[in-house]
Amino acid sequence: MNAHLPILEIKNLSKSYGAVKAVNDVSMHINRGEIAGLIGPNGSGKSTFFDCSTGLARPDTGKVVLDGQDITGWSLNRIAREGRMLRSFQKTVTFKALDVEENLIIAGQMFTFPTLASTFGLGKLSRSRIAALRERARELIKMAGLWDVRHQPAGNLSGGQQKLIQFASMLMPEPKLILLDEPMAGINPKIIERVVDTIQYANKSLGVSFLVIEHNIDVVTSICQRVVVLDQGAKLVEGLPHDIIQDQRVREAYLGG
Amino acid sequence: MTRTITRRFLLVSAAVVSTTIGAGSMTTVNAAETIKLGIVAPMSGPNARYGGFSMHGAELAVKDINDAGGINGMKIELFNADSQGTPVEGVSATRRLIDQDEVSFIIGDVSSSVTLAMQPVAEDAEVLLLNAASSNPKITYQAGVGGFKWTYRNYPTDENRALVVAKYAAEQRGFTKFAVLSVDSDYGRSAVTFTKKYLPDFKGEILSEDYYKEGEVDFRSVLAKIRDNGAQAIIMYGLADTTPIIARQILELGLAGKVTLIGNGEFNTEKTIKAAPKAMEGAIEAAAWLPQYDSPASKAFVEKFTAAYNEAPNNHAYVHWDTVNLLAQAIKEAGSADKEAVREALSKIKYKSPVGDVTFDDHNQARLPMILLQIENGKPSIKGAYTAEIQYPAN
Amino acid sequence: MSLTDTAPQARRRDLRIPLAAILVVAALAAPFIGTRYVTHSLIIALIFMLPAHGLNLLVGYTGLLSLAQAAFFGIGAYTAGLLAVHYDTPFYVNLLAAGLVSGLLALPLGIPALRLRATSFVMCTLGFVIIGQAIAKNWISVTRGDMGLSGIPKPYFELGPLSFTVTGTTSFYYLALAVAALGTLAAWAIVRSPAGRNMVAIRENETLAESLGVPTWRYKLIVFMISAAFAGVGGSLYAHYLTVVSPLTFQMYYSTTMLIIVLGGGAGMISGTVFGSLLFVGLTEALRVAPEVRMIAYGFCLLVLVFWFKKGFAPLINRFWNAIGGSK
Amino acid sequence: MFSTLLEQVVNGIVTGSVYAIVAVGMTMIFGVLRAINFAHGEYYMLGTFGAWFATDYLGLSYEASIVVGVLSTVVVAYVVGQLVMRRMVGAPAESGVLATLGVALILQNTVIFVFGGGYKFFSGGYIEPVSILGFTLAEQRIIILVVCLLVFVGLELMVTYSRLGMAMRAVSQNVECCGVVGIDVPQVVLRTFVLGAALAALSGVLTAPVNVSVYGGMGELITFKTLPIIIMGGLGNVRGTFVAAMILGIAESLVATYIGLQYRDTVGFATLILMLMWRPHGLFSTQARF
Repeated sequence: MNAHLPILEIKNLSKSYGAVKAVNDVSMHINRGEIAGLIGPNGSGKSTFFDCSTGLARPDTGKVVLDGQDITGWSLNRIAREGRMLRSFQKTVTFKALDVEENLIIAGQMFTFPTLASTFGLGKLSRSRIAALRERARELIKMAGLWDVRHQPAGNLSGGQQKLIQFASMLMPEPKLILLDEPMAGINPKIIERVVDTIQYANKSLGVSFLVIEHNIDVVTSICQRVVVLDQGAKLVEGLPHDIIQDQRVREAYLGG
Repeated sequence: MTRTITRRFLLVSAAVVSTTIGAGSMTTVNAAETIKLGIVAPMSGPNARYGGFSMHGAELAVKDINDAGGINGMKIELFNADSQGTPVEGVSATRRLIDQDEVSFIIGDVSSSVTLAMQPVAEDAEVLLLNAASSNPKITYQAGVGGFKWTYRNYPTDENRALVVAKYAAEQRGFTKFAVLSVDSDYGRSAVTFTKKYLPDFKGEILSEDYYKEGEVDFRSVLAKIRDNGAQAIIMYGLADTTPIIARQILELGLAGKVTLIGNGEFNTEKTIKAAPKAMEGAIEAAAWLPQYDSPASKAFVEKFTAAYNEAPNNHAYVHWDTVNLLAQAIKEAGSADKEAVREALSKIKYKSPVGDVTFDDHNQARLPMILLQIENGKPSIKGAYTAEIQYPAN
Repeated sequence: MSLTDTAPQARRRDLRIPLAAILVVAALAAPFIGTRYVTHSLIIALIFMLPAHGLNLLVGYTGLLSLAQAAFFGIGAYTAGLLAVHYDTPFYVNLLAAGLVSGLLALPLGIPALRLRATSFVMCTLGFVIIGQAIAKNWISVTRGDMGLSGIPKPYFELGPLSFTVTGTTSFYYLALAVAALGTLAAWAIVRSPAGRNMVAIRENETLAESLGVPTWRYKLIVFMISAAFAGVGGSLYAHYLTVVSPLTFQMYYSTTMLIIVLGGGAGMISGTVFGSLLFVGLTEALRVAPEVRMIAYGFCLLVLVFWFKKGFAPLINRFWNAIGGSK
Repeated sequence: MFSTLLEQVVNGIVTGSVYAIVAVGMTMIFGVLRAINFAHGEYYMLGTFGAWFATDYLGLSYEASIVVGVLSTVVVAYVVGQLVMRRMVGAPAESGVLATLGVALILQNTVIFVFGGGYKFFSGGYIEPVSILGFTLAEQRIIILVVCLLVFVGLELMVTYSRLGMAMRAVSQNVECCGVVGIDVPQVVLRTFVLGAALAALSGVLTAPVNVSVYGGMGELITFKTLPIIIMGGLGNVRGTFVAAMILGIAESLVATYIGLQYRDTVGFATLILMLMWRPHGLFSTQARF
């Protein structure tokens, strides 16, 4: 693994749904240790781009290279498990019936027990590894400020708290890269701060790279080191956050969109 | 919330437990003076259409015997148990009759696979199992000298039936081209297997072979095929309630008078013939019994049954009625209701059934007269009664 | 009066161990307490417990509603029956073969079926039962068609000097108890393993599980196979106990029975399935007091279950278990 | 050769008509309730029993017995709808399976309990054969065919133009939104359910003269025939159900003719599984196209 290479490189990605070209020949990269932003008006193809990069959808053409490895066509779970690239969803999702601790343990499991057989308890004795998993889950719960509710079913908690569970979950497997789909959507400002803190902590202390889709321009400018703008399925501009918000084309795209 | 749910839970479990225990403690006091007889039959679900008649037949016989003062002064107490036509339920029903109700005699079941599963249970408990409606040859292959000492069958096997029908159809009616349309069950399949064994002797050939599933109502496709292949007779070992459907569809396809039904499936009842008189004309059937059978005992049975249940008895009703009477005579001859003694008596019995004498062979299979009839002018006309020894395969 | 608020706080003791001990003793002594009819009913409960455990893994843990259980039950019954009748193999061979054959057949059946969603999947699994019956009826050279396989010999073990045959209801009860206990243990081990947690994750939210690296497709397939193997093992007990296997083994009635056990006991709980099979058999047998209205009453019980005990009896068992657990 | 084929296709269409009338009710119920009704065939049975009772006990004409059969089923369906189906709005699939199985057991075995388990003969109807295209059919079958077409035309109109029809479409699209726009979802479920049961009963009464045998367990078989149809037709899709019923009817007829009658009951599920492998989402869109 070459430290100078980008952690993720997407080359000429295209995806059509019927006659609609949702993503048209988009290339971008994320540097190691970077927090990159992806913005664009509604319907500009951000989510499709995300889905195609993370294996939830299959791109028509193009290549996705993660840490020097071609992962085009890998399934979502394989990318997460073997590539350690995780993604969130626009809608907050947790395992609602399970408590916070279980949520986090599940998130870490496939990385502690990478083969199917080992999850069934075949092979090496796994009790100590489960204990380690639980230990890590508790640390992250503390960090996310969810300690008091750790035995509550996730579904009983507020939207913001569930969002935090989601973040904490994604940190369980010691990921290389996290793709966030509108992490600030529909949560109150207090939690926004908390989420921003968590992202920055993960980035600085744990060395996780990020790609963030976000509509909240303040958040984008405060955390992202570089921003890519999509419009009508194609890449419009790429640059530093404060340059981008001043860019005429970007303004037109948003207003005209 | 906690309280109510817990209370509800306790209530339900208490109800379940108490009914189970309650049922268990229902042992009758004067056990010595009653003969306990259990009936296992399908009483719920789709197969209830057979079980209902069985139960009524047995009930009627028990009532008559008890009204006449019982057997040597002993009354018969009847227990019924639902088999739903499935082996698991049948075995549970049998177990319950034996252990909870403490019956010494069981009559059942209609479905052969249920009877086969009941056999080892009865054998193990040394309870006399009389079968009155299953035709699977295996039941008596493995009974008597074949193994199960406590199983008896008072019902004809398919082999005799198949032979009688094939012989008559070929020799008296001159049929040589046959089509098979029988029920897809051990009864239909084995009767046809036996027919195939005998047909070459009569220069007969089978042009097409179809089996219908229980509850089938659409025979037009098969009948059209039979119309086109030119068969003279349809070999039908079927279910009683399907015969009128097939007869009507024969009529519908304009086949009436061109093709004749032969086999078994209550061709002879008034209602069946009325459903499609033209199609039923000339049909040949080998039956263990028919309602029009001209004997005082049989006529009295039909009359009483119709009066009691508001519907005419069918074959299942008759065989169960008859089997209760057979058992009663065996008990009378044994002089006691002791199972062992009754079993001895049954093996040696010469029972006068309404259709003729019944004896048992060394496989505990009844030698029953098979009545051959032909529908003539909308009425069954009896062409003879045949009894044949069953040949058992060498084990 | 509720069990939770009877004993005063200070005097609470953990009654779980004594209760568990009593239950174990009761299970072992059952044949000597009740009549043979009771023993028989318990055997039926134990036989159905195995496919129900399998179904619980599928419905309760992985969230896949399946009616195919009777098909695999039937396949297991035929496998064990055919081996016993034709090759006179010892019981454990039949049992393992039944589980293996059912489990392996679930692979080609599961691959197309598991691609389907919700209702289509349910109907597809029901189709397996219907088609299984048609095969059992028409593949006469192997299954003997409607004649069925009868006279399946009593289970025997061939362990050198320790060879013995299981005869009689009581002995069979212990055999069934041992198999069911092992099955329960296996099911318990599965749900307690990380795999069990992954199954629950799939039930709760398949896409989220997928995004966290859980290979959901492979899990579903494996659980489908395991559940079939459980059904197959149950089928082998069934074949040996009833001594007859006929195409009737493939019927929706058995599939729904297993579903009722799982849902009635409480889906997603091992103890729920154990309790459910006892409850179900207890109920159907208790209703025999009135044969004429038995199935009507049974139908009403199903409605009561659906509307008043939505989660089955599992929450009650849990609460009871915790209530007697004493104060910390 | 060709005439045999044509005859079998016509046979299949007649059989398909019977299935279609039963299945369309089931599929509409699925559309609004998202639950498979395992008791649907029981309403077919109830209709037949009602008509049998009317002709046999009350001595009414066949025409009058159609009315008695359908109305008595409507009454039963209304009670079941009030007590059970209404309460199943939003319930998980498992509950739906158990509750409708419970209803099936109750209905079937109550009829057996009241009328006795034995089979009855249905007399009445128009069973005389008529000749068309060189082969013969019972008049009753032509009636079935005509009624089936009328039912489907009527349903199309009702679903498109009537208030209930529009409400049904709305409920099947999105249950949550209905509450907001003031549609009483349980009421729509109840009405759809009663309508579906009435159609099943109508199908039962119409086929009684040609099927002759009447017994408590007859509904179960119809339920099993219709289950694959409603899946193939795209759950909740009325036109799709019609086409699927015809396909199944014809396929059954051809299998019975050229392969063997014993495989007939397997055709439905076998076709279904093959179709699902080819198109996992059904032949027709599940988006309720009422």
